[in-house]
Amino acid sequence: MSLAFDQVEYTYPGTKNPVIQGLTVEIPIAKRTALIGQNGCGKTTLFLLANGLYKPQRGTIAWKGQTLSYDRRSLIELRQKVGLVFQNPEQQLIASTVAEDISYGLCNLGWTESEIEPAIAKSLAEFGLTELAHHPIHHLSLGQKKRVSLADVMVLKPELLLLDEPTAYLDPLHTRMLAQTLETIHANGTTILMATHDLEWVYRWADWVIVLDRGTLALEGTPQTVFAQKSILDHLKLGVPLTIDLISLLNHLEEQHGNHPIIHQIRERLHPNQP
Amino acid sequence: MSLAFDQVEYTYPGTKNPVIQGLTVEIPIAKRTALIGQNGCGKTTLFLLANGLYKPQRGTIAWKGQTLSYDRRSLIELRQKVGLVFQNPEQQLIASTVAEDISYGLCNLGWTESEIEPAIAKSLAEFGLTELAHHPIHHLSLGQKKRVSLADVMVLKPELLLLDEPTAYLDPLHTRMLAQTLETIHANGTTILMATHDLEWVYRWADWVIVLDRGTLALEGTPQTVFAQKSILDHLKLGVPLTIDLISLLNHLEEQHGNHPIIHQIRERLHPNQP
Amino acid sequence: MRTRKWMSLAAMAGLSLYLVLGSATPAQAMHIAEGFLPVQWAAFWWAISLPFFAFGLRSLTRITRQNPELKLLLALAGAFTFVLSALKLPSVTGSCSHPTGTGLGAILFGPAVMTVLGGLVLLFQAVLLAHGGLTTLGANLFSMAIVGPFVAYGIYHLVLRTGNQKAAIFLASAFANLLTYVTTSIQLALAFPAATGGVWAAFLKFAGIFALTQIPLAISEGLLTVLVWNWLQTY
Amino acid sequence: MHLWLDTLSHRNRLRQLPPQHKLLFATIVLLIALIATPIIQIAIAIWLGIWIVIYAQIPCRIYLRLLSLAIGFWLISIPALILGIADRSASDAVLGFSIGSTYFYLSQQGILQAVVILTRTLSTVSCLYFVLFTTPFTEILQVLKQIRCPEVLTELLMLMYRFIFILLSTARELWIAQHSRNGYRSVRRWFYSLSLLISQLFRKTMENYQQFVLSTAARGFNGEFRVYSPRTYRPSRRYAIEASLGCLILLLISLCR
Repeated sequence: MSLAFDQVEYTYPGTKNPVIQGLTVEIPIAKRTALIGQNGCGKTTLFLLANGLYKPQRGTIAWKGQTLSYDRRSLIELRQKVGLVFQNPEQQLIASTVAEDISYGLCNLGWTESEIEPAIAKSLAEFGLTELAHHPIHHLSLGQKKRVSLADVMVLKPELLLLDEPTAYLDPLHTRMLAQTLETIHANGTTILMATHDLEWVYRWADWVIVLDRGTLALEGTPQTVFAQKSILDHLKLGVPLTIDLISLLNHLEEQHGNHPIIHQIRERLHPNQP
Repeated sequence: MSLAFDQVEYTYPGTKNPVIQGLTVEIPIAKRTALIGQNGCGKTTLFLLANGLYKPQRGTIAWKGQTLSYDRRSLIELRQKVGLVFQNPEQQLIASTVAEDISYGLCNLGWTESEIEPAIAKSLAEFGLTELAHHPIHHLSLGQKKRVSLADVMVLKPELLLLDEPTAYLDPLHTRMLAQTLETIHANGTTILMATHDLEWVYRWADWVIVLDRGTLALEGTPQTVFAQKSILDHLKLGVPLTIDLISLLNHLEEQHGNHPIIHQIRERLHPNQP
Repeated sequence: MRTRKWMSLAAMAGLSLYLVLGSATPAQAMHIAEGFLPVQWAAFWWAISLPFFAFGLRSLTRITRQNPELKLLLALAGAFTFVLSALKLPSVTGSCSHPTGTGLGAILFGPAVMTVLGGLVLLFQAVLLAHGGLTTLGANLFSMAIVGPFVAYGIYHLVLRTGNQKAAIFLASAFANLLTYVTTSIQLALAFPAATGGVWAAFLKFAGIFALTQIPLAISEGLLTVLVWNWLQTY
Repeated sequence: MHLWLDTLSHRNRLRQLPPQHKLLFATIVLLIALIATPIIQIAIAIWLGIWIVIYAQIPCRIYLRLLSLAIGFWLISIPALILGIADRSASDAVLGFSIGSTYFYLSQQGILQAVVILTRTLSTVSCLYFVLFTTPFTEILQVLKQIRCPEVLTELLMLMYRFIFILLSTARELWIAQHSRNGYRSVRRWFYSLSLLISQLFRKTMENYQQFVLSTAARGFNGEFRVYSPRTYRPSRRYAIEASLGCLILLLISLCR
């Protein structure tokens, strides 16, 4: 596994109830993992813990088997391996132009100019930002800002990428573009953990699903096994995606009518990518 | 109709290209109308124009047949009839507690305390906020903030309610709760115009759909007629909701196989609310 | 008869042109415009202001070295001040102007740090809004980022001894605003003394003209700062 | 509240020239303008007006509007400069009348001063506006770094530039949302609404602070806000020749007078 939480508890200073309580979960390596749950179930806190930005009051977090020690050096190392893209790009971008913003993480690592320059050029090209390189951040659209915030983190070549609701406010086109970008990132071997409310997306995209409920692990598994637990998901007020609903109906119908061509054709429509 | 745009053009000061160009569209009265389109197609600008917050450089906007004159008095009147709930409650909530925030609009209209008090109590009860009345806004969860931002506007009893992507960042439970609230508002005779990217929601919720493309009207009609224009929607990079896709498949299969019970059952699952 | 009619028409046209062009200006009335001061006075005020700025910079460097995250806070505070200065305030004369926000800043961050922040804010006002100028930056720095904050800080702590915090905040921010404009008038009077009556006569004239807009504004800023402070208390 | 100067500076036709050249040019002309005679100052204002409106393609209307801002300040100072009040009569009175024992007059020295100030303002303001219209702040910042401005200042300037636009858009959003609920209707509500807006803006500023502490730490913040800007520029020989020849001529005329 890449990142492992063991009995982690975190309470925000000044509040009573822990946001994360006794959470034990592992992020499987090189997979597309989706994190789902109610608003306020602790998704964002989990990300901040995973990046070493918060220190749990109880329990331990381990990166590749090594428990985090929270000293400066190990934190810097962790944050290179674990990249975090925040929900709101407005609160992540700090420099005055796109290229400068992408260079920030590299400058922090002490890279020299001759090393930084090609890395930025490559990253700009990868995320389709080359033409915007010298534009000020405040001239960008939301979709562009989101791309910059992703490029910011990917330029550091993290092994685990944490994404906090990247599709919110995005139209279908930009959502598809994001999906393509993530596909490339995944193909290059980066582990991805994404928090989202879009269950249809989870079903189509994820290899692994983690369901949080009030700071604890409610369910985990492949989308098929997780979404098969309809009663639990209904109890958590999450429900299941329409596709899953239809597939279970189709399975049911198949038992009655056998493998009818209608069932076959509808199944195919629901899984356009599978043979 | 309630609100009518006639050949409206709007360009942001300091920019070259108009965001809204030659837009002619009417918002049908007492209906649930959805507004869809790419990011940057002018949805938010249309809302600000509808509320009289921006003044078009060309063309006219009319409320119930009366052209807006943009003098102080008529604007105050318009903003009472046309309520606008912003995309992000963070940009709308202004006072320190829930009750104060809901009273803000009424105070601006010059209501006396004895008039305001019962109105607020009623509004708090309607939106399930009574217990939170004196809570500071910044302690609320996102779902609660969104409810307050809706109560803010509904307390003014608008005839037309404009909603800018109300479901963004909301989990399935809160999305369902929002749908119920909107159902009550609709049942009381308020016209609703909602901008959203969730096509599945549009299909299930709307009576009327308006599709914007780069500031002009691309399509309008009932969800059935609009989503039947698959090639146009694909060209606009919007696509159609999965349900529509399946229904057209079912229609196609029906031609081949006749009204098979499988088709009937799947159809029923896709339209759980219809007999 | 005819000439008198023409004269009065011309006078009216001149006056209205004056009012139209002049009314846009109170928003930046406290900034001495670029090129307004003769070279020697521009240089003089630079020379006076720089030591204060350097002193502020030293204490700022010391604080941020201990706690580098503070740079984010200071930059945000500076941006906040800038945005406040871009907001419009209704004044009694009917024209609009802005709160300077230096009073609040000085109370929250201390006057030395506010001098540096004020300097950066003035630079942004020159670059993004074309308020003030570069040669006159020294003079504007003195009136707005040195006199303003130090006066606010001093008055706040003096009045606070009486135990009335609201009065302290009102007086601090109102007087910071007021003394900024008095300083600007002094700077202009020193540069352009009247032929008869000298610097003092010139000061009275400049102060008299700016008083029209600045006294109501100073009061407005005082009241507004108290309102904001009240809100911050409840939060 | 729209910072159109910033927008225009990113779009002007002299954008590709190295910012160092533009700043140097403006500084030299500014220094000449400070010591030159009124006629040369007017010539400078016209010459730089050509640079701004024709070479940089800044709309004339916008340039004139900005010029009127500087002239406005000059106008409201005129009464203080040219009107005088004295006990009896004044030596440099051009025109005057007395009411009782007070003598009101137009001062000759004041009128001269007003003219001198006007031409100086026009010429130096043109230099300033040339920089504002042709050099985006991001590039001014790069030059500041090159000339070894203290690092803490350039860091603060970079962050402030970004934060100004964040807070400005927050303020604009709140302002619009308040208007949609009829805030700012009367003077009293105006005051109340503005105080709410400032307070909310302050709270958002603090929220942004907490978020930026987290997001910069996540990107490996090590105590400094250093970034690298790989921008390359295209110097133009035609503009360089016009600039240096012009400066030379102005300087010669000023010195040989």
